[in-house]
Amino acid sequence: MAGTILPFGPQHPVLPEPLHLNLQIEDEIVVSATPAFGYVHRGLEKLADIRDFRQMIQVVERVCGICSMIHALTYCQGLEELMGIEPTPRARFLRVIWSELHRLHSHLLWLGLFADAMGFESLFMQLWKVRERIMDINEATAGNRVILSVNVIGGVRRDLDSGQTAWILSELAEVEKGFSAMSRTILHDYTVQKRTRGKGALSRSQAMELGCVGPMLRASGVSQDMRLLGYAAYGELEFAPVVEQDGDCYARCRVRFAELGQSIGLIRQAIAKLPAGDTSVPVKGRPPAGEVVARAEQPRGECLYYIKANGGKFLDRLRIRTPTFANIPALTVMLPGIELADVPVVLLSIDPCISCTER
Amino acid sequence: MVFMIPVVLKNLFGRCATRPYPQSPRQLFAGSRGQLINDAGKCILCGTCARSCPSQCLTVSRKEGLWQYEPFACVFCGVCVEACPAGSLSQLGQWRPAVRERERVVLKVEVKSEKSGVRSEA
Amino acid sequence: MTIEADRIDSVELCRAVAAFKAKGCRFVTITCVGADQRGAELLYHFDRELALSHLRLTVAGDEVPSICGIYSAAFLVENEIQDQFGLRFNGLVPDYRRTLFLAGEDSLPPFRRKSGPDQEE
Amino acid sequence: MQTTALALAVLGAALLLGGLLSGLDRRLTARLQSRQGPPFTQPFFDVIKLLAKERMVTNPWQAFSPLATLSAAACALLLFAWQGDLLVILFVHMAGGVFLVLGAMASPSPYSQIAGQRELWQMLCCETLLFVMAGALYLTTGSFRVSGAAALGEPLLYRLPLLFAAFLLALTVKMRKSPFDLAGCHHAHQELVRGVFTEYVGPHLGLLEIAHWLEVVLYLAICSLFWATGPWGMILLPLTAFLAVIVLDNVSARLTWRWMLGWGWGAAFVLSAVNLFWLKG
Repeated sequence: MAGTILPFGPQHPVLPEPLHLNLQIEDEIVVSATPAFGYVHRGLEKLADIRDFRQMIQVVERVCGICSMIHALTYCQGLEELMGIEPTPRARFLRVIWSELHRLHSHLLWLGLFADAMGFESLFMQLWKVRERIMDINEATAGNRVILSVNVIGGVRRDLDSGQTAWILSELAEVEKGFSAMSRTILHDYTVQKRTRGKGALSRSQAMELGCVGPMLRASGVSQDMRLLGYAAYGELEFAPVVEQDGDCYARCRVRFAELGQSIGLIRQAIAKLPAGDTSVPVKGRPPAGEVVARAEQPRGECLYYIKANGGKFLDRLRIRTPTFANIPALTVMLPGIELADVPVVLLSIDPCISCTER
Repeated sequence: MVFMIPVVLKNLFGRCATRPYPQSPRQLFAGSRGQLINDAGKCILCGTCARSCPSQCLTVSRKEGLWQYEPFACVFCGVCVEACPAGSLSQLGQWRPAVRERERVVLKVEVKSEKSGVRSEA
Repeated sequence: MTIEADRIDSVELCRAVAAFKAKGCRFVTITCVGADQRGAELLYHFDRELALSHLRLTVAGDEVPSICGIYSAAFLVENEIQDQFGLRFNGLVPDYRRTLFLAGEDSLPPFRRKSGPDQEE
Repeated sequence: MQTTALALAVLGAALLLGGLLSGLDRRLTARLQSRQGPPFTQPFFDVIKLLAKERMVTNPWQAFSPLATLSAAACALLLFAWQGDLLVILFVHMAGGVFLVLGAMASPSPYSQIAGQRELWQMLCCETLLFVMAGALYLTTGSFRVSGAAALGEPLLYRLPLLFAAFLLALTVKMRKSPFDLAGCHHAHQELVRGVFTEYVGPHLGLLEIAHWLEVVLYLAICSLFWATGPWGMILLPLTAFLAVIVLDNVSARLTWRWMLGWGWGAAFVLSAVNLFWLKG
């Protein structure tokens, strides 16, 4: 069929969120792809005009459900830098624990959606079943499954007692068992390999040029991970970025799968080293003034906050550059030339979060 | 393909991970941020909760003696509970059940008095 | 507290950005700090080995040169700034003409500040 | 009169069996995925609900094609029940498939049109295979008639084991299961949404669903020919094949039609050819 235009989305069963792609296809091969946005735009940056800088913590958590904790963390770290506040050591370790729990549940969610994009429904269900344990940990420790709302300026709102940390460790052992049982399917299954190997490949230089972040960049051989900046307590924990060389969907899958184990390792380290003390420092004095850029590693990659404050209750400018926003340009390069059947796989391989992109 | 066979067979003979939801709901964990309630006896109508609320779902009117709450605008962040100086706000260990009509909670508060009453309006 | 950034104007922009690319920097994003009738201030962020560098561009009016020719990935953020602040990027490909988030060119850019009495609201 | 009553009885039984098999499929798939799943009778409720909905078509072909597909499936089943000629049964059944494609192509939706093309590729693979199977039946029993398999005296599977393996691939395609749920799958979670069924709603979709039940029953009936020596073989072999396809669906990702044409059909062709040479040699 020559020159068919396939309107892919905004409502399409394989898309987790509304994104529209105009796919021009010939014989089921994509010739060109133009993305269109604006279906879930909520104007959250603009809300900084009418919500004060403390209330904005809860607002930025809602930029993205799946990485809500790390959005609030980045925002709070930015404000702490502006106001010259140092969070307590215990708070810094607790932030790592919740961040990594978020990364775990986000990656499990992604692996499930990825499996679903290639029609592997039982793998999808299985991974989400494993993910439920993480959601339980979130609910039991922070009070909610997805939007944890634990961050405040100067620390965290909740604490973990020794019973809870022991329980988290035992649950994590179960989670590890759960996803390890799937490792051979995800990494070595014939049908999975057929659908992911060599699809949507980006070379190292292409990934850099397109400004990719997070697992996308690491799958293309660039060892970059914002956690190496040492924010929260990452500077005191041992880990190395997971890097793959092929840059295709399979490599991205491998990176995220390996990061599951890495996150569990980081949580174990953080719990072992968890210092005693308060969970937050009291914040007094004037509202922040000045401008700052804060960065953190979300499950999807680097997240950048630009905060400009004028000493009043309301911020002058809040700019949120989410990881998916940085990864979308890569789609316009990866999609042309692939089969229609691979469009969902390549699309999902960037772990698209459209709510993040539009805010 | 063969790698997945033991996993699915284990599922077949094991317990299901799902449950029929409305018939058998799950107990929330202790400390879950559920339904927001105000103990009218303790409330001093200071309005701290309304000022701290990120979604602006609370209105406190000292003159009329009313504490008003819009559960459908609430994001259950629990900021108001922590901000409350009188300790009158708390979150129950259960979620608000689904309802057919939009509700608004209007609480009549008499400061320094034991009397109080709850009334709901559609 | 302010972030350290080289101040440049629109004439120098493309050369300065190309210099960052030549150094092997990753383009992070552009932040429009504010825009009104008199002009706008934009921050260009670049990353190299986890170290951020910034360019602070001050423009008069609402015309900005696009850097899409240097970093193609900039098209998304430049389109977003067009929508939000009502600036115009010259040489932007693809240009959504303020339809990325808004309804079209006649919609009011929500982030643009009012200044001057003739600004319509 | 008696023939009509008998025919209706056969169709009724096939409908009941088809619906229950669909229910079993959904339940078993759910259990393999650690879910509870719907009750066994759920497919009947679904179809009744669909049939009771408002009729909506964008063009007359969409109203006619489901009827034609359903009639063809019903005719093919009746011919089988009357121990007819396997070649005729396959031709009649294939006509139904052609109408399914026509109905999909009649809509301007690119989803349904692309799925129509994929359906044609699938037919090319499956039907060729089934005709080879009919040929093998002739070579073994000396007749194209279905009754020949029962008259053989020993299970056909002993003579045609490789062809049976190839037939299982065709059954996977017909049941619209991974790795071959290319032109339409059960849960509409595919790049082509629901493939050839995408543009159907209400009663027409209900008719296509019933036609799908009948087709699955027909394929399982053909499967039973491989062990036609007694009722136990005729029940257990198709049931095993049915369960095997459901397990396969749950342990593999969806592949592409290019893979199906190359590797899938290639494998089936080689298996059949080896089996035929072995049969003659």
